[in-house]
Amino acid sequence: MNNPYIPMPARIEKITTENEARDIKTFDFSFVNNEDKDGFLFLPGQFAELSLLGFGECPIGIASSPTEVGHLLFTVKRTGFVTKHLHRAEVGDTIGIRGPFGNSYPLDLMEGKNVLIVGGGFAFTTLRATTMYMLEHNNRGRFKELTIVYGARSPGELIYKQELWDWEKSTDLNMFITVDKGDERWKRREGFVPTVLEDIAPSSQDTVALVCGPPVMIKFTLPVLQKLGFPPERIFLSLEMRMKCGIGMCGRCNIGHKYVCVDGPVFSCAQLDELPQEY
Amino acid sequence: MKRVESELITNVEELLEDKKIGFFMGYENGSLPLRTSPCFVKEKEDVQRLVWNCFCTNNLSVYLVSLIPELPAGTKVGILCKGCDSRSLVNLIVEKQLKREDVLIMGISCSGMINIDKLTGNLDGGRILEVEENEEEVILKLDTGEQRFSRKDSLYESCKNCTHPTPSVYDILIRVGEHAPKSVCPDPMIAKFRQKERLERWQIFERELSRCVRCYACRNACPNCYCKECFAEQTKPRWFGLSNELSDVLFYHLVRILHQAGRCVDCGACVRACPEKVDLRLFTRMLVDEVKERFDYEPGLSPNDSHLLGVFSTDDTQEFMVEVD
Amino acid sequence: MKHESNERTSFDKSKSFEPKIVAFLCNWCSYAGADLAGVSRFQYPANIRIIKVPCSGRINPLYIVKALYNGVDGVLVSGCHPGDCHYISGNYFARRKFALVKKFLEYVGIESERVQFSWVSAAEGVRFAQIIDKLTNEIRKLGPLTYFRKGSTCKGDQT
Amino acid sequence: MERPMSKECLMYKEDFEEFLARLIEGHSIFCPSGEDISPGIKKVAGREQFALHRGPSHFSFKHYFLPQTERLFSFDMASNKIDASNGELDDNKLVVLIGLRPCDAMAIELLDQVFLQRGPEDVFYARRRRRTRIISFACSEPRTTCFCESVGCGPDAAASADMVIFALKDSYIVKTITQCGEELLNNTGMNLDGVSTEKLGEREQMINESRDRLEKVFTSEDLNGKIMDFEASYWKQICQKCLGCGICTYFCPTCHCFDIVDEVAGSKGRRIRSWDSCMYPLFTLHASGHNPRPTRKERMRQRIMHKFVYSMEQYGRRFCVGCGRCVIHCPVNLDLRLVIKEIAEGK
Repeated sequence: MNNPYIPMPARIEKITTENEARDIKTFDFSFVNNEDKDGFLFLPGQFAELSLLGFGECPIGIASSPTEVGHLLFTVKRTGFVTKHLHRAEVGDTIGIRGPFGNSYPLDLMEGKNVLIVGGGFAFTTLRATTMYMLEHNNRGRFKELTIVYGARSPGELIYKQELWDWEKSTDLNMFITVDKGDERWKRREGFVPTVLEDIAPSSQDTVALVCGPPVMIKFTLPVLQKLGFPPERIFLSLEMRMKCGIGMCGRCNIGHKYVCVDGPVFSCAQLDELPQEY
Repeated sequence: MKRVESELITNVEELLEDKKIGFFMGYENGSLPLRTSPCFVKEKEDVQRLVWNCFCTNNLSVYLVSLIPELPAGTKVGILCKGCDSRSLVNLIVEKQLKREDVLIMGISCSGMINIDKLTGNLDGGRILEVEENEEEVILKLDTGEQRFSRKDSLYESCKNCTHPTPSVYDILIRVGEHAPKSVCPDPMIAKFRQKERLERWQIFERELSRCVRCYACRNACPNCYCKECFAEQTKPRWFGLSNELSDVLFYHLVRILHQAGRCVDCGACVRACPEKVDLRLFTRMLVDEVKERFDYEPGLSPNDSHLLGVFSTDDTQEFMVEVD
Repeated sequence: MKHESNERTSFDKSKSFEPKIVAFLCNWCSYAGADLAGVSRFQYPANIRIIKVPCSGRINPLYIVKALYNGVDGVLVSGCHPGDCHYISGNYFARRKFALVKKFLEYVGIESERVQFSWVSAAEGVRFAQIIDKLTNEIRKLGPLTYFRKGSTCKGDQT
Repeated sequence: MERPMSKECLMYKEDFEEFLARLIEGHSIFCPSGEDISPGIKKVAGREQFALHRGPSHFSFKHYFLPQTERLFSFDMASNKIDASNGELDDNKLVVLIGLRPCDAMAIELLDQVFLQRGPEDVFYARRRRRTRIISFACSEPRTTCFCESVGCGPDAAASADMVIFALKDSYIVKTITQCGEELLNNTGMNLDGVSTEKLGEREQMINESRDRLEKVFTSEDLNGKIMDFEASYWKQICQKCLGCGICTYFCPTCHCFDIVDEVAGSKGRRIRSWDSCMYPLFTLHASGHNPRPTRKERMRQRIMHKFVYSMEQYGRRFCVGCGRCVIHCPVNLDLRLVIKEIAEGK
């Protein structure tokens, strides 16, 4: 009976600061013990609890795809007590990881369909994992057309910039990047994600939509998707809740009878409509 | 008590009729014998639920600070206030949490609340059918007979040492009995505790609070504890640990009681709310006596008092300062 | 405080108990008094850890209890003499608060020498050193404050 | 714990004394302390310390299995080492909890669902639960606040008990429920005779008597019929007088929510798990400041919906055993039974 609360040690291999405000960093981990590495099998959309001894734990989405061997990326914004101290960690420090927890995006449902990804701000982490998973050469064939609409408040706030530019050039997917307000060097599209989505108007025919972003973006994106004809059971949201145990016991992350850490974080709009609107 | 109840009900009906108050806060019969429960009366037909007896123990002014902002502007709240409740209410006005015109105070001169534990000591299975009370006695009618208790010695400690049974500030006053305010006699229990040895005092403090399960009922029942974010719930920084280890529990109680210095009116709501029967009054009452003796100040007597720790005087005594000869 | 004097006192620490004392010094008077004591080489025990605060009025009883909870054996709060306060009335308000805090902590059973208050002006370097000396001896006699420190009473750790 | 054919035998007063004495030798025994203060349960050293009390004990037995504070592991921040050795228990003797009422026994059965059956097994809970045997006493004199019948429990419910004892006037009927219960009885080596029909009748009568004393507040059909309406307006009115303290959740035998926090002294520290309550503001406060349950109305609604609606979908069981502790200890006498009745009548 191993104690589910003991974190697995992992070394920080690389830290990249993602935005100009320097409060979003991506950490690249490698497990110290190999059996942890082999045991950590996850799918895009899942999350893990990052544990700093002496400060606590925080639930963060896994930003890398299982296909990126040798990399385990977590993108963390400095907001709370634990994330503040995580941002003080340097390369070579060891922190703890517990997980993987929660369910992944519905890869089987997405099989053989078009996929529309709508992301906003720094919530693009698990969506990046899904994109990398789908772009992987022997996975790409399983999915039809891939459209990504990703936006942030300002050009500086865009994360994974290098990969965004590469995806824009690649023919495997059509990438739309927007910012709420550009600056003088910004040549691409400007405008809120929901309005950009409306202009592009991807067909909802045989398409699954994955949405993840700040609550205000979701509030305005859902009506657009409905207008485009997406049925609730083919729109998927990844929710954020205060979590402590991650294994459905500490009782705090429930929406109705569903626990976000065990039955989520990915829910279809159909499921969410049945649950009480308390999230 | 029936006269008082009918007077109370007619008053409230009048107030509700000519829209003087939005709604009225009083007491209704609880679901358990010997218990009452706060009740919020809006419509006329609910007014019949209002009661008055020697078990109306909750301090209703604890609801005011969170309730009034939610009401439409200009609605007045009627509140039934015993002597101590009205002092808590006035203290809230002094601390600018409440405006006098938002509240219509229906004062009731109180003859002391009965401590239920002293009545239910030896019921051994008997079910309470009915309760009667008069000036000297409280009579319990059980299915296994009758039990009489003298009123004076089954009062709560805070009611035994009550200094202001009649509200000092009110709009309407219902007289229950002649109770002139007495001067603050230092509570004999506190005086006795002071004589004890230092170590014994600490051990009593530790033993008394070792039962605390940190449910925070003492804080949530106290009208003075209205902070939006209590120090006990701050996470940046977290002042003390979450375990029920004795040092965490003592930290919480020490600081909470210190926050009552010059504000506590000794209504006893914290002692009544505690499920573990911790006698917090042994510590909170000390500050009440200290403040009276040192600064001759009693909180909550008039809305235009100034707050004890909000003012100073140049000739405050400072005998406790370190002096070097 | 010269560096080597620190070495000397910490050397004989292993023999006798050396109390840890936190001193909240008001920036305008007491801290300047402490500075004067140091500049003029007045010797006083190195047990105090000085925390500079804008005024003695800034001290919330929460900080005093937090210091004792974190394992400190004594707390001193020192400010300007009444009347000299840079903020005119900071120490007057503080005086009322300290009177009640001191009486309450004493009443509850914490030795009264553990939490002390004093007025030290910027010119009283000598007096500051004497106060610290007196304070440290008193607390050294009392021994460590073990009954309130975090982790001292482990009721919570049931297996 | 499979349930073989239960064996019933009769014990007279002296047999019962002997039975207890033998139990105390072989096992470490805990029973309700009977005082009205926490911890509410105590270790029984001698026969005289065990006494039967009316109705459920002051504090539930939850905190024997799920202590208010529990060390998950210790660590040293300097060396980043984790020490998870939770130290062997004081002695590997079997622990026997005796004197529980059926409602507390059922509460432990519900906690088993959370910590053993649903997700990954909780190591700490499982370790204690596996070495504990439960002897519950049928309830002969329920309190005015008891309503176990209305939520599917009863004065003679077995639930998680290994052995149920019916205390009659001058004798006891011992009924073993599980295999472990039977072993427990056999280990004491008492050879007891069967139960005469006359004694069975006496037991029936005692149980029916205590059933009549139980207040019929609402029937379980009431609950099923009236699925609690999340958007209903009565929630605001019901929760108006709630003070938002944590008494009802800490005293409830089935409330199991906990918080995980690190405590550090110098470079050494420990990660602890301590009770938490959905009635507290920090329970669901996000780091961004958003709180899905900002006011007491949402929190009270969550507490009641979880126990009566959500738990039906998660575990197929109601998470209330009708012990009445939340009714007794509420400072404003906010009675859960009246709340349920009002909701059931669709007020």
